[in-house]
Amino acid sequence: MTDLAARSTKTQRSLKDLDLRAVAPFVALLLLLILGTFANPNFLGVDNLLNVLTRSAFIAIIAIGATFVISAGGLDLSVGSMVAFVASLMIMFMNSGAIADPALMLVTAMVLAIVIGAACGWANGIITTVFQIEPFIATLGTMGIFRGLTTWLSQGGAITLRSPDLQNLYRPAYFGQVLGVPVPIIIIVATAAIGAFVLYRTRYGRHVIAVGSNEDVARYSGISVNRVRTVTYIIQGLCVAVAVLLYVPRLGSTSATTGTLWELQAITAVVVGGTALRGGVGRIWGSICGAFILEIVGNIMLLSNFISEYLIGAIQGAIIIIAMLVQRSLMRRN
Amino acid sequence: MTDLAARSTKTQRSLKDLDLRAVAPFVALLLLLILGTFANPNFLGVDNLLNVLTRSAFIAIIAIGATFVISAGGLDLSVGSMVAFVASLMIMFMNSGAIADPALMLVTAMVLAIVIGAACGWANGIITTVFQIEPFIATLGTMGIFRGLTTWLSQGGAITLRSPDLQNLYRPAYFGQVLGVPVPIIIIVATAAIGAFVLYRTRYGRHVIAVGSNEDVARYSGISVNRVRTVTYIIQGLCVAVAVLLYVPRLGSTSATTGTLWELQAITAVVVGGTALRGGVGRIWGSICGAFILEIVGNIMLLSNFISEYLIGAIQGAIIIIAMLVQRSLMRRN
Amino acid sequence: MADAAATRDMPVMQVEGLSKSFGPVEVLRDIGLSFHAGKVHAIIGENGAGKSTLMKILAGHLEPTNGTIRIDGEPVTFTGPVEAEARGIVLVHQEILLAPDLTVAQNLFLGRELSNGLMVDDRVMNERAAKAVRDLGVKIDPRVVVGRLSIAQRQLVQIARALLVPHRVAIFDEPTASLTPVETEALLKVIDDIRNSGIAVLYISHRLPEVKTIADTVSVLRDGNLVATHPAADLQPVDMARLMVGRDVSKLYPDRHAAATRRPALEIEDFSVPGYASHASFTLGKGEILGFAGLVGAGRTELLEGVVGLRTAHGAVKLAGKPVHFANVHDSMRAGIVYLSEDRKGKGLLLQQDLRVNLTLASLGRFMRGLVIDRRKERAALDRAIGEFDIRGGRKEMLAGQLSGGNQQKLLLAKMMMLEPEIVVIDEPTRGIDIGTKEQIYKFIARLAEGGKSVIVISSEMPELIGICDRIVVMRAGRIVGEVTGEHMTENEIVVLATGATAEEAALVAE
Amino acid sequence: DQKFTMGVSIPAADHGWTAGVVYHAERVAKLLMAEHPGLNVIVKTSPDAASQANALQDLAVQGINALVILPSDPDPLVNAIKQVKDKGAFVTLVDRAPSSNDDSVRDLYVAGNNPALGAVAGKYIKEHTPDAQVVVIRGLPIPIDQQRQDGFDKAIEGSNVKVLEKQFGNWNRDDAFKVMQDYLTKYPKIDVVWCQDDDMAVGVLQAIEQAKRTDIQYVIAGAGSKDMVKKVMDGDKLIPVDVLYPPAMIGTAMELTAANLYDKVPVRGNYILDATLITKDNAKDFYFPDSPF
Ligand SMILES: Nc1ncnc2c1ncn2[C@@H]1O[C@H](COP(=O)(O)OP(=O)(O)OP(=O)(O)O)[C@@H](O)[C@H]1O
Ligand SMILES: Nc1ncnc2c1ncn2[C@@H]1O[C@H](COP(=O)(O)OP(=O)(O)OP(=O)(O)O)[C@@H](O)[C@H]1O
Ligand SMILES: [Mg+2]
Ligand SMILES: [Mg+2]
Repeated sequence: MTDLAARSTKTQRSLKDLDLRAVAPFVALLLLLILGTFANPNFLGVDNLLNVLTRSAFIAIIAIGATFVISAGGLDLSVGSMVAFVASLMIMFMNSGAIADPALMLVTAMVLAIVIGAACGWANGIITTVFQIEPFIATLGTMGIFRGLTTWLSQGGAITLRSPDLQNLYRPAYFGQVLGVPVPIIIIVATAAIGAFVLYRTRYGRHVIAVGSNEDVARYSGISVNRVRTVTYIIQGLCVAVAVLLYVPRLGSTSATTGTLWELQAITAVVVGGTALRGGVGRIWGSICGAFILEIVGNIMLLSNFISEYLIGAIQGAIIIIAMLVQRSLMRRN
Repeated sequence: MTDLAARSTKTQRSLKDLDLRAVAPFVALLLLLILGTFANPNFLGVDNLLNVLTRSAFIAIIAIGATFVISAGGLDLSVGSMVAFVASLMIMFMNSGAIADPALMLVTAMVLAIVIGAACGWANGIITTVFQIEPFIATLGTMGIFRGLTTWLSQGGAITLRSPDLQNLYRPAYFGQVLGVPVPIIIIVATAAIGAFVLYRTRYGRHVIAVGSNEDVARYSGISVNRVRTVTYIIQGLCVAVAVLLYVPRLGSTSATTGTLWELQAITAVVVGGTALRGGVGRIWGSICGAFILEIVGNIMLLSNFISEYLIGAIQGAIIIIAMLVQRSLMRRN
Repeated sequence: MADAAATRDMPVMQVEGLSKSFGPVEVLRDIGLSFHAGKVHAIIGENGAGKSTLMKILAGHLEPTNGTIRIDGEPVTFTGPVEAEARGIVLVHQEILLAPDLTVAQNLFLGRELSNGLMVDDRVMNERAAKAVRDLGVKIDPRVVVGRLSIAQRQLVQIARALLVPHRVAIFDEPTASLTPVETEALLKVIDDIRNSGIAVLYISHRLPEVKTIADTVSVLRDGNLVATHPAADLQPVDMARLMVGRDVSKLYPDRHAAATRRPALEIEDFSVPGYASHASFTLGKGEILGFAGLVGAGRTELLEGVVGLRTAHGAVKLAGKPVHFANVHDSMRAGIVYLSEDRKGKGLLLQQDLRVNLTLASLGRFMRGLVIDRRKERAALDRAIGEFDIRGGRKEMLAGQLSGGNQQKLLLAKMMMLEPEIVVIDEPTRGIDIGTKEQIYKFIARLAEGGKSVIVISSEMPELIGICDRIVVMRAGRIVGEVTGEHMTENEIVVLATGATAEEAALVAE
Repeated sequence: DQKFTMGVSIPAADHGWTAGVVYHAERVAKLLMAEHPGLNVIVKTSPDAASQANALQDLAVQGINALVILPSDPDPLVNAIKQVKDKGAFVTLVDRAPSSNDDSVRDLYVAGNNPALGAVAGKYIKEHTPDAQVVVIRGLPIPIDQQRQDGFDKAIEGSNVKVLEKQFGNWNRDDAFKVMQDYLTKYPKIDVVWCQDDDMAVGVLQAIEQAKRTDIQYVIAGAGSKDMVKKVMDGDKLIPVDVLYPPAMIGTAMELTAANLYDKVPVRGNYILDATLITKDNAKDFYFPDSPF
């Protein structure tokens, strides 16, 4: 009887199948790169590509957190305003002069940002899980709350890092390079690697996928669904904080409009990267690729000089749809 | 033998339970009304309430369409920019002077708006169903496209209805009253009644719920899932067009900012009204109630004297979360 | 039985040279069968033999890779189930295929709503739905949303839905798997009526006595091949089992060393699950196999879900004499109790994930190497589980949802056993399981008990409870109404307790 | 003629005034390129500060000799502007000044006068309706809005003019309509509305008309859109004046920058345009019927 069970396993085919899904966003990226070279000869320059990768850092890092939230069947619309909120508090703390030594001040401020980010994420998690409010509405609510608090903190104006010492000390965190690679790119890769490790290799990551696939099955398997979901929101908060750590040295200032619509961009990056919004699938590297795609679309628009600036939005929209079409047709081919 | 097997199912319990769900948003509305009377004595005045109801018309009418889309398991993020697009085309047509007679011109323009709205919705439907792109991304793409086209049409500025004749003729469509009831309120009720009839009483409405509840079952039952979904997007487009018919006479002009974030408001109204984002449940009257709730929250903020203008966003966010909490606790009580 | 129906020589439906592959895996090979009006044709076979696949092909849900289907001698190809239904072929699926948010009546008439003018006529549909369900011997309010029904009730709704279509061939894929004897009896009566009205019935079941009762012809599938077709009269259940499994299945139920210790492993006192079960008290001895009998809706599932912390409940729970409280199922798992849900698709397995992920989901702690999940160890465990539980599928990388129903059950069993529990609660352990595997599962349960573990079996199959349990608790309408042991463990006594009927009425049912 | 490239970075046309900026930038770009055959002007629009920083990088990649920038939000863009300047480009900053607006950031600063926009409106109200009860509709909570508000507050300081309330109308007509409706509900007597922006005035006027309120004496908006200038010209009672804050300043800045490139008139430092009060008398000077704004 048992020998019947030992049938041939066709590993190859299933791997190919799987790969194609994971590879699809990268193919879309490649097509865009080719398109870009036609738009402007400078496009494929190292400088330009490094620029684009570097500035995709915010969305890419936020998208890593969003991948966790979405794979677990959640959604977080508050990340954009969370960036503004965390960044504002961080700059206000640095402006407070509570610590005299600039280096110590900077480190404390960074830790503070991380703690606040985690706390904001935790709040989102609790509202959606314990109070069982649809993530869409819950995080739309906290989006309003974070944005409102930021406006209030800034009294409608900007919050700007005042100390030039701190500014100079902190600047390299965004503008610096290590072995010719801009720091933000290193941070993207490092964050994604950690994210991928947690999602694919650890028990918690397996639980995330289980919860996103079928909440009941997860619960009946002894997984604390609420805890797993809440932690995905905390991870999202941490990723937002990491993005803030890069954002503050870049612009040195925030206002009530910082990070508007980043939530939509992050979610778009995640979906373009192959993660399904219904949960149960998570592709960290795909999300990074999605963030690159979004940034490159904008870059091509800017570099190509034949598109009316009024139409940029329309063409960006069209390109995203086409990128998804490329993906779909690749997947269906398999 | 047969009678042995025949055991009573708990019908009563489930029916009562159902009612409570449908009633919950109205309870939240009631609580808000009570809150409002504390905020300002003018709040409960007929004038103020009529104002609030009247201006909720756009979101309410769009939310009716969104209820169809969402119950069928879809999502439409493009409605806000669709409003801008359809309204711009409508005004441009009226400015073109193609028809001399104002009344005939107005009627033709209205028909045109409806046709364009339906066409935009149809486009959304085709992209999500035939090309199978996640609604979130597909309609985010068309949102960019409609917005971009509007910006391009208006060259970034405003498109204003020029003919004073037409303006005067059309004005009552928003500002007029019938037996003391503002026209927009009548239109809300009429559209909702039609929507409710279609969703609850017709075969098509039944199919919408079935598709949202379980796509496979719907397909096996001989329902053309793609067709049903596409039609929900067309209905959404029609509702957007109806909203435009009310919008144009109000300010007589559109700009690139017309309708920004209306999609989030419409979806919020739908969810606050008790429709689940996963599909399979649709509550037309709940969505209308949700739109009222959103508008009343803003109204209370403005009428109350103790809130800093910087904090309004934060408090709106908090109130929406609380409204959902009220709902949830009512439902869980059952 | 068969001669009561009209017999015609011309088969209503025929298949010739039919085969089906999923990718490289061939699950049906060169099947040739004919089905006649007024006959019940049973298809039996082990889990994964290809029965459901064959039925899905007949009903237009799947396309055959090769072969022809003929209706009234004329070859047909279906573009989908709707077209098959139009030709009079209806299929009651093994899985529940209903829209959970619609009411019973709305589901019954989905895609073929009755309308007066523009409006759907809910009043008439509700009436007709009520009647259709009543004809199956149950009373379900047609206005109730299907998501609120128990699995058994959903199964009945599904049957009612199929039978509402004018049909010439009615296919039932394990319709009785989640039904209790009472409902089974009623359903078999319905099928008999259908046959007598000149319909060709195809019937799949793992309950061989049932097959013996109802079928005119029996075909046996083994591993995708048609191995035999015989008149039912010529076959006894034992013969059927032998044809299916390819060996003798002489004794289904294992010998029990009756001497279970009376030392209590689990004591439940005055335990209530609001809305479902109230004031339940029972004790499970160490090394004991305790059965739970009752009709559908008796609240057995909910009571035990309450005990393991899956539902809000109150009452006293003692584990090996010590009072415990399980706030959630994680607590009870750590305390050594596992619960296997009856709803293996909805609550047991992640259908979109592969076998390995499913197998280790509840016991990942055992597969950690530091922070990392040891995939090699997982794969080794999967190999072992495939052997031990005889899980049959095409390849190890397949998704759990692609396993046949019975093999899903085995995978769920394997998944929970990974936790090496002290107390196992199995809800409907052999629902949809073939007879060979059943034997294995019984043996497995008996071995657990012999190894000092305690087992609670909730089952709607009374012979199974009687065959393997030391003691049977009977529930009715959320209350424990009695307990039978020893020679009192007869279907008769259980039915008396379960229904509250008189002994004579019960005898009729249990006969 | 020498070959030069001038990059122009401006906010996307997300409301009337910025649309005017885009219009004038395009208009002047064409003029300049016709005037100097060697000059290439690249105009880029961005929806927010972060993407404008990206746009600056992209312009820098294409190699520019001069940058004219109207930042959507000045402080966050300082670093990005400095980067361009450090590469040797001539930088002209338009309209919106960061907190430290000095030579390290830009070579030339061309601006409308935001505080003055508020101050002129405040002064007009103080002079014409000394005891007015005023409601204020602000724009978005960003610094220029704050500067206008501060200018206004300073101008009416010590007078009898009373501000009943301030709320944000997001430079959006629909939001301004709502805010005004609620003001009208809340306050039985309003003398003057200061709504800071012509776009929002459209909504305000409709709300007043709908309520049929006669207590409102006039509305002061600002910017100088063609619709509002027309109303001033026609002697509309509710719009007696408008405060100029011309989107055409971007054109001025581009012309000055081109002049710098071709060494005609080296201009550095500050170049502040007045917040002129548009009245019936001078309105025709500020009326551009072809502009989208
Ligand atoms: N979609 C699919 N993809 C791959 N393999 C599949 C798929 N569906 C079924 N199979 C395989 O086909 C074989 C036959 O499955 P089928 O469901 O027909 O078995 P069955 O005889 O009905 O078994 P059971 O008694 O357990 O219901 C199984 O090995 C199953 O794993
Ligand atoms: N989600 C639900 N909401 C309300 N009632 C429900 C729900 N699910 C099931 N019920 C009802 O609860 C009762 C008990 O359910 P169930 O049939 O699962 O009991 P059971 O004793 O486990 O029976 P079996 O094991 O034979 O299926 C039934 O009357 C059923 O209709
Ligand atoms: Mg089967
Ligand atoms: Mg049960």
